[in-house]
Amino acid sequence: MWRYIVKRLLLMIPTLVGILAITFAIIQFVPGGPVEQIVQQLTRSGVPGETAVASTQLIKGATGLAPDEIQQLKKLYGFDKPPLTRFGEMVWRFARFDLGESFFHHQSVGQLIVSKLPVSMSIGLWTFFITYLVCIPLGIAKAVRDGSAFDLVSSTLVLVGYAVPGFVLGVALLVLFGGGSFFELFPLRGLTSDNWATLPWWHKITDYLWHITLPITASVVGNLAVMTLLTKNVFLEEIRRQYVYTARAKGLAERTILYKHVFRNALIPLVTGFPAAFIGAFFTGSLLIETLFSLDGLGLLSYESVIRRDYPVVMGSLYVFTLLGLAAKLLSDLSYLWIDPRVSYEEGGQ
Amino acid sequence: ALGYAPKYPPNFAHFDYVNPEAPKGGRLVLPAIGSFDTLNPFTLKGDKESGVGALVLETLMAQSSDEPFSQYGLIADDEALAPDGLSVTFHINPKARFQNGERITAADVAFSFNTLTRDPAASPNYRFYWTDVSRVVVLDASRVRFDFKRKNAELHMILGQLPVFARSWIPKGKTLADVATSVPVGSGPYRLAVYDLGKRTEFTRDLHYWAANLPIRRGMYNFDRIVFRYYQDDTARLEAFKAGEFDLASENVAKNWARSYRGSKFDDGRIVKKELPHSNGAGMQGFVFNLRNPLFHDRRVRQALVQSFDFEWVNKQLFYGQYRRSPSYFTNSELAASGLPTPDELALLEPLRKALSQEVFGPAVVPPVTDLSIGNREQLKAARRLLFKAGWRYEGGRLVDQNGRPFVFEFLAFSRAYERIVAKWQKDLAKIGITLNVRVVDPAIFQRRTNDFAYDMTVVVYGASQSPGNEQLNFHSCAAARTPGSNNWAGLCDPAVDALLQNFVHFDDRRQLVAASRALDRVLRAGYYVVPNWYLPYHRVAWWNRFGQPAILPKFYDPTGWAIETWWAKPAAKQER
Amino acid sequence: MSLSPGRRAWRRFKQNRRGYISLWVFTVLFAVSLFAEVLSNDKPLIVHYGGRNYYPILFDYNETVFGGDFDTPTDYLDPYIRHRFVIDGNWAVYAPNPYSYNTLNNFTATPNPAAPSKANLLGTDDRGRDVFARLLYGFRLSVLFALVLTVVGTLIGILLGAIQGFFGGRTDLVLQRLSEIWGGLPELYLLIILSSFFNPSLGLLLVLLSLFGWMGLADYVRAEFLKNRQAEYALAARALGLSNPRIMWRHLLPNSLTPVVAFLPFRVSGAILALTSLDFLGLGVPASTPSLGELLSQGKDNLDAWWIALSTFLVLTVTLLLLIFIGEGLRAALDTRKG
Amino acid sequence: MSELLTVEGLSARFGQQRVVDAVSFGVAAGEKVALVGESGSGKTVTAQAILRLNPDVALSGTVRYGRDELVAAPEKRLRQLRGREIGMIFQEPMTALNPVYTVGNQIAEVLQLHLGLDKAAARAEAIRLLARTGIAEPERKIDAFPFQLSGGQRQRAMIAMALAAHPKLLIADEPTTALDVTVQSQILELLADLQREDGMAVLFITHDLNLVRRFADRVVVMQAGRVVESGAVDKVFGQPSHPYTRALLASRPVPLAVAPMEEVPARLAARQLSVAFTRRSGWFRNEPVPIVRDVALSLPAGQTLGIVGESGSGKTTLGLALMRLLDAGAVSGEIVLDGSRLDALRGEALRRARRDFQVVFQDPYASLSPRLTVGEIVGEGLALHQPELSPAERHARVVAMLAEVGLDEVVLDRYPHEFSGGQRQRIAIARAVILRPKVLLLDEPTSALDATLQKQVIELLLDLQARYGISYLFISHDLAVIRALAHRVLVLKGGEVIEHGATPTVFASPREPYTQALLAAALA
Ligand SMILES: Nc1ncnc2c1ncn2[C@@H]1O[C@H](COP(=O)(O)OP(=O)(O)OP(=O)(O)O)[C@@H](O)[C@H]1O
Ligand SMILES: Nc1ncnc2c1ncn2[C@@H]1O[C@H](COP(=O)(O)OP(=O)(O)OP(=O)(O)O)[C@@H](O)[C@H]1O
Ligand SMILES: [Mg+2]
Ligand SMILES: [Mg+2]
Repeated sequence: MWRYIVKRLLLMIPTLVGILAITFAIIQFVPGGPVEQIVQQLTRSGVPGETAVASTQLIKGATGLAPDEIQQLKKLYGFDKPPLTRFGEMVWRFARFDLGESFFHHQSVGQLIVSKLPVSMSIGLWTFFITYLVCIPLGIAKAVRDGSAFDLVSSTLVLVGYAVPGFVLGVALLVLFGGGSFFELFPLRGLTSDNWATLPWWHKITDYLWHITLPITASVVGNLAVMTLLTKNVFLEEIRRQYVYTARAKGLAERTILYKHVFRNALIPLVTGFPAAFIGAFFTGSLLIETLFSLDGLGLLSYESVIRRDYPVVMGSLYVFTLLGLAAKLLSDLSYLWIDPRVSYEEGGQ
Repeated sequence: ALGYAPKYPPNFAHFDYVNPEAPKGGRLVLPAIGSFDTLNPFTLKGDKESGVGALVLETLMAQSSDEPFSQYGLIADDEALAPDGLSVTFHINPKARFQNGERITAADVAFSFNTLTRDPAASPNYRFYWTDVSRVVVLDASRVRFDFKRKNAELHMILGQLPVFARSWIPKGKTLADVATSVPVGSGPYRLAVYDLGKRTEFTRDLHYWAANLPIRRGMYNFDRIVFRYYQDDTARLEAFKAGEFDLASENVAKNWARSYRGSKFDDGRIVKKELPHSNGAGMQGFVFNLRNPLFHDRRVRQALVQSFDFEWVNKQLFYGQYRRSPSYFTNSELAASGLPTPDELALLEPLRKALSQEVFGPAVVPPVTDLSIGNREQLKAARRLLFKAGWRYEGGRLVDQNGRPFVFEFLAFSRAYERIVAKWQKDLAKIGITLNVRVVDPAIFQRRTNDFAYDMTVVVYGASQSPGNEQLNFHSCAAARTPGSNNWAGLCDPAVDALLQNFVHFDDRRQLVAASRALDRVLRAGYYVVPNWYLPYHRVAWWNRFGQPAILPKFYDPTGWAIETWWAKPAAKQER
Repeated sequence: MSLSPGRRAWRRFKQNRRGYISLWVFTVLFAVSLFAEVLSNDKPLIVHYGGRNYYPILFDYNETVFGGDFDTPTDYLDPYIRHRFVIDGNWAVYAPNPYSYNTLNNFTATPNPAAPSKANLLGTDDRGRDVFARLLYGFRLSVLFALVLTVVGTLIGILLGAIQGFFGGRTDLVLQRLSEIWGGLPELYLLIILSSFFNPSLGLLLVLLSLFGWMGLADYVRAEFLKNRQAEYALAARALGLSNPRIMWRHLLPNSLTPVVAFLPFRVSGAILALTSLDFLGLGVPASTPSLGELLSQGKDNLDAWWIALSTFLVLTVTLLLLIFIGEGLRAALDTRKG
Repeated sequence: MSELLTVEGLSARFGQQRVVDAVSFGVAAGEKVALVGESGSGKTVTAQAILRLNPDVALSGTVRYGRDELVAAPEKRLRQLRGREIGMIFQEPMTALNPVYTVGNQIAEVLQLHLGLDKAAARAEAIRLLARTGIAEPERKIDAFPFQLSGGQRQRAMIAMALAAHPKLLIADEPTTALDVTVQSQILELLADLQREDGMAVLFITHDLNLVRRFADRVVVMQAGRVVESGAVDKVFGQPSHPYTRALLASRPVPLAVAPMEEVPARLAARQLSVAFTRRSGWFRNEPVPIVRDVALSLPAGQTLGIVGESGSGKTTLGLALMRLLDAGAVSGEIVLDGSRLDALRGEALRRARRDFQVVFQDPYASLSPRLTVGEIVGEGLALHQPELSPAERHARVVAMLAEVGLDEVVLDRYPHEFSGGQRQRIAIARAVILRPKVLLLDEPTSALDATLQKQVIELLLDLQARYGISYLFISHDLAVIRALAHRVLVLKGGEVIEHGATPTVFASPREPYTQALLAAALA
């Protein structure tokens, strides 16, 4: 067991280096590097919106940047060094958990990620927990009542939730409850009110909950269907096994049978989705929600860093999240062993 | 002023477009887009805060909003351009104080200038902006001189825009990067009171503001508090506006203006929805032909394509009729040519008559107009005639050249919005046998391809200020056409144009400048280098009806700035929510 | 009583009424969409002009054929042309919905997007194309695309997951690491790079999405195989001397399909949505391609034009519901322990 | 005696198929009633119907327990009765135990639920119960997962579970099939004790008529879903009135003459064969647990080697090791098949060689793929090893094989869960035998079969041996069967061979005390 863990931990190193190397190599070929992005940002000319915004200022910067300025920018961003050197330096820094400096932000990548964590944790963790807390009981109830009206109605509901695109739902919630057009029930932006710092602690909590209600609703609703139906199917598969009869013959309540005996047998497929769901909840899942509710989180950060070619942030967050992802995967693999004693990772099949 | 007499006499009382009696007090909440991670507006890195630059910092000179380019004393109460035009000396107002109570000295000015142009963390824009300044010399405590590398008609004015901050802001040995999240020590009317990185900033009026009684400040900056709230998403921003989270919204999408600014709050007057006219120069937005592609070498071909674009349909069907066609490279200003050339213009054009097409000397070229009730069949026929003249013909339902190659070109766009705008044109072009493909790319690729001029056609803006200058060379000169990354998107290289561009390098007064601009305008328009787009002669603005506005609108302004500077809170109106 | 396993599975499927009806409805809808060209087209089915019959739906005719000005294919909705079809004993039979997926309705009275009207039953999109036509064609294209993508992704996922789970040990370790590396690739950058070389197209998207689409599923299949390979029936199969592929295929796979079947409908609908997901980078398919995804993103950009988002959403939801119910039927069909 | 349980006109249907038809019988308090009948006659379905365990079955009729009517009783009431009032022992202990919980956990659960014991007390009680069922080292086995136990051990865990709450009525479905005689009598004694102590009544299902005779007060005979005869054991067995009962009684396995031993070359031989499982003890250590030690054996062509030994002595493990079905890491020693080393074979070569040695697993249910039909299961090996057969020929062979084990052609397209325990066992036998291997490992192949079928199967095996010279490794605790079939026997105890010799010799003069005890108990 211990050997397996050690092996897996050691294998993380080549995996990480592999991912970083390939990404790094790919980045070299991506058109429009950070320098071009910066230049575009600086000159910001020639690119209209729907119509040219009439200017009140002298158009002076609109003359482009001189080549030597661009050289200087390149140097500033370290692009004067050969790629291999840059890669080596990066890996060495990463090995010491130094994630480097952002091209576009004033913070180090580490700080940047940490500063976005509260938002991402708020949305991600809540979504994650609520999803599982709703899906599993619901899926079980559906499996037990397979084919009933309850099954049909709940399927339809979660599926409609799934089919409503996140942004539509988010916007609908915003328009309905944000106070602009209909009901003024929930705030439109941020995690906390402006005066949060001055509130007593219980108000802090309610204020926080009040703020996250809409974003979390928007992100949970679409997440329910997949998990619910997976749970249902897995339970349907298990629910007719002999050991269920045994448990029933013991006089156990149906609940105990489902949540103790069947649950553990059904757990493996449910746990398999954990790492992805967990990382996804932080990393990618919430871009739309974040922008919509003006929450400044990791989803937005990573998206923007990709678009703006903020490579240190791209690589740094890739590193952190890959590491977390690998760890989560290892944990889920280990949890298989705990869930089902028959599972082993030994060589099989000869 | 640049080449003309300033509108306001030396001892004027206040600008015309303010209410000198405006009551002080109240609060103005404004939206900002995105987020910010720095309070320092000067650095290269970081998302900038919206208020510090305008509210906390002040420049050497202040600009009026109803003249093309006039500056009045602010931190500097006097400015003297050397007779040889190779240096300018500013005299610092002895009353000028930083918000920390210290006097503003010449050394602060020099320090500000040097920091902005030398600090590696500063945005290179500043270096570029004042690239013709060779050095700054502190003459004494209240006088500072800037030496120029070469004569430059506007440089002294541009120096007037130098923001001044205290030396104490940046401790010795530190750079701008080290003070990214500390507010510059400026001399402006507001202090930053509270900030929440990325979400909100709140400014309070400085009761000891040194310039409060200067004429250029009278009746201005009336709010006690100004708050910026940051929104990442436009829909959310609009809803927040309607919910009353902030006070003023200005809209730049026609469809939203027509469809989203509606509801009971608008009907009962709680929110005012207004279209405010302005005189800001709109320049020329257009679909530019890349002349580097031989397909577009023939002027008749370009003209045919201009002919075939049905602006009226686009405006009506997609923009709710809100826009107006841009006829000129200096749209919405006196710099735009119209009708027959004036003697001043002729004086500049006449020497080049041989090199110019006859059209230049006729009435200024205007884009065609379609009658919406019958469609643009006639325009298309006209376009076809031009194409025939240029040697194109039909074969198998397509337009082909002498060698039988079909007429195909690609429109490079950076957003889906243009795909939509071009769709109708695409269809019309198909009618005359031309294939137009639209390619939408990622902004970074767009930037890369525009830098390399790797497109057949794309959409660009030839920006225009009230006082055109060097940028015109970057737009239209042969040199720029050869420089990757320049703004000569069309790849225009015409000796006659180059000759006309010289008029922007040296000019003595505004009249010359106006004539030069109009002459250039005529030549460019007759060359059909762009398919002209449209512009908006007014601001689309809505605000909560609890503010007072001066009776007179400025001429050149943006709504937010106008509100900050000149509005006041109606005392009776409820402010807090 | 004695029915072959296939027949019994089919019977179990049929017993699941919901799934069975859904399959029918879905088949009918899809079949109808296959005839989209006849139902919704800007080209008339038949034109009688100058005493002769023309079949624009099959052949291109230049406008000059019908007395127009241009030597290019006719725009049959142009009032100028339409007028020529009603005079002098000429006539034309248009499709029931006279728009194709890319037809700009030049002549709507209101600005685009225009609300549902007699002319455009479900309104127009933001550039004046008929929403109904786009839905019809979009449904067809999206469903086809999604089915192909799902099949490819599912097959790869099952294969790789099965191999990892079944062989375990080193195979598992190595393949797992490789797929982690693969999954770590910056998909977005790859797309950006590719799109700077190629014009985005359905094929390109299909390839790219299949390359990455299998990963989640593989983990599930792997987990199931890890669990099931220890079952005694697997041992019994080995005792028979069956080869590994055969044990995997016949004995383990049927018992490891639960997650696969659970995800199947979501994969299909996910693939439909994937068509849009890259739009914001300009990497999605060109807007001229009719896809439900494109409509959806239009709906997002034009929220007040509710008819776009709503009708697309309805089509998507119904499609999804049908797929899910078919999926449930499939599950029941695979569940040998029932019925 | 008042009736504790009364079953009246109970019928059960699976879909259209009626498998139990108007069955009536009763069990009085403290009474021991045996339910006998041929394999597939509906005994298990009847037993499960009493507690309404299987939701797929449609029931009609009445089942009265005390004052309750169970067929229509609400779930809630049933739950109170299940486990507490009525205990149930399932026929197939492997599949009936929850694979992911330790047996201790599963036993303790009953104690906590019905007797309200706390965790520690429940555990202590569980250990005591396991010990009473005769499991050695109960403190250790209590933390074992079902797959880590031998067949007999699982069955006893199951029994402990059923008895945990001291039910008033115990329904025992073939409770001793996997147990050797010594343990069997221990269990019977346990039941008798409980009966005395708590007045527990027992309804037990068995095909072992000896057991019925020794243990039961009354007997109910079922055939094809109907009760054909019932009454006091002496009466029914003394003067069976129904022809089926008579047939049943008549078919006691008679010792078959075993051909005298000749010296034939060994077909399968093993030397120094040892098996050690690694047990996960915590996260950090892997503890090897030796199960089989230094076994040497040889099996001549055309002969049968009987392997006997108490439950948990390593018989199954030894058999699987010989068949190369354990992880190579766990096994050491030499195995030789027809002169070539079997233990050295790998991969494809091993796979091809498998045609020659086949297995019938101890737990047939678990060894049948749940999603394959019987036809596919039985035909699969043929398709693989005799690809030259046409589908029609193969089909014919499968049908013939099934007929030989007493199954009708109609079962071809049914799935394993649709059979009774005995039917599944026969399917497993058919799957192995159809290949005509050289060596066949039979792990308790007749434990779930009634006497008639047992005889039929044994005759089939002998016939095949005579015709094709198949060698059998025959694991059984039924010494009568061993004596009928095996040329030589090998006695295992604690993983070691303690006696090995020709059957008559060993049976006539057992050397080791253990063997003596075993024989004494079995052939009493
Ligand atoms: N789930 C099921 N679906 C259909 N038929 C079934 C099912 N379970 C059992 N049967 C059939 O019901 C009949 C009775 O089965 P049951 O298990 O009661 O037999 P049994 O008397 O216990 O036999 P054995 O002694 O072999 O265990 C058998 O013929 C079997 O094939
Ligand atoms: N996977 C395993 N891990 C650990 N111990 C095991 C495992 N399998 C079996 N054992 C132990 O090995 C011993 C021998 O088991 P085996 O199944 O060979 O017994 P058996 O002789 O066949 O008994 P029975 O007659 O009850 O079937 C038992 O004590 C059992 O607990
Ligand atoms: Mg049975
Ligand atoms: Mg055994």
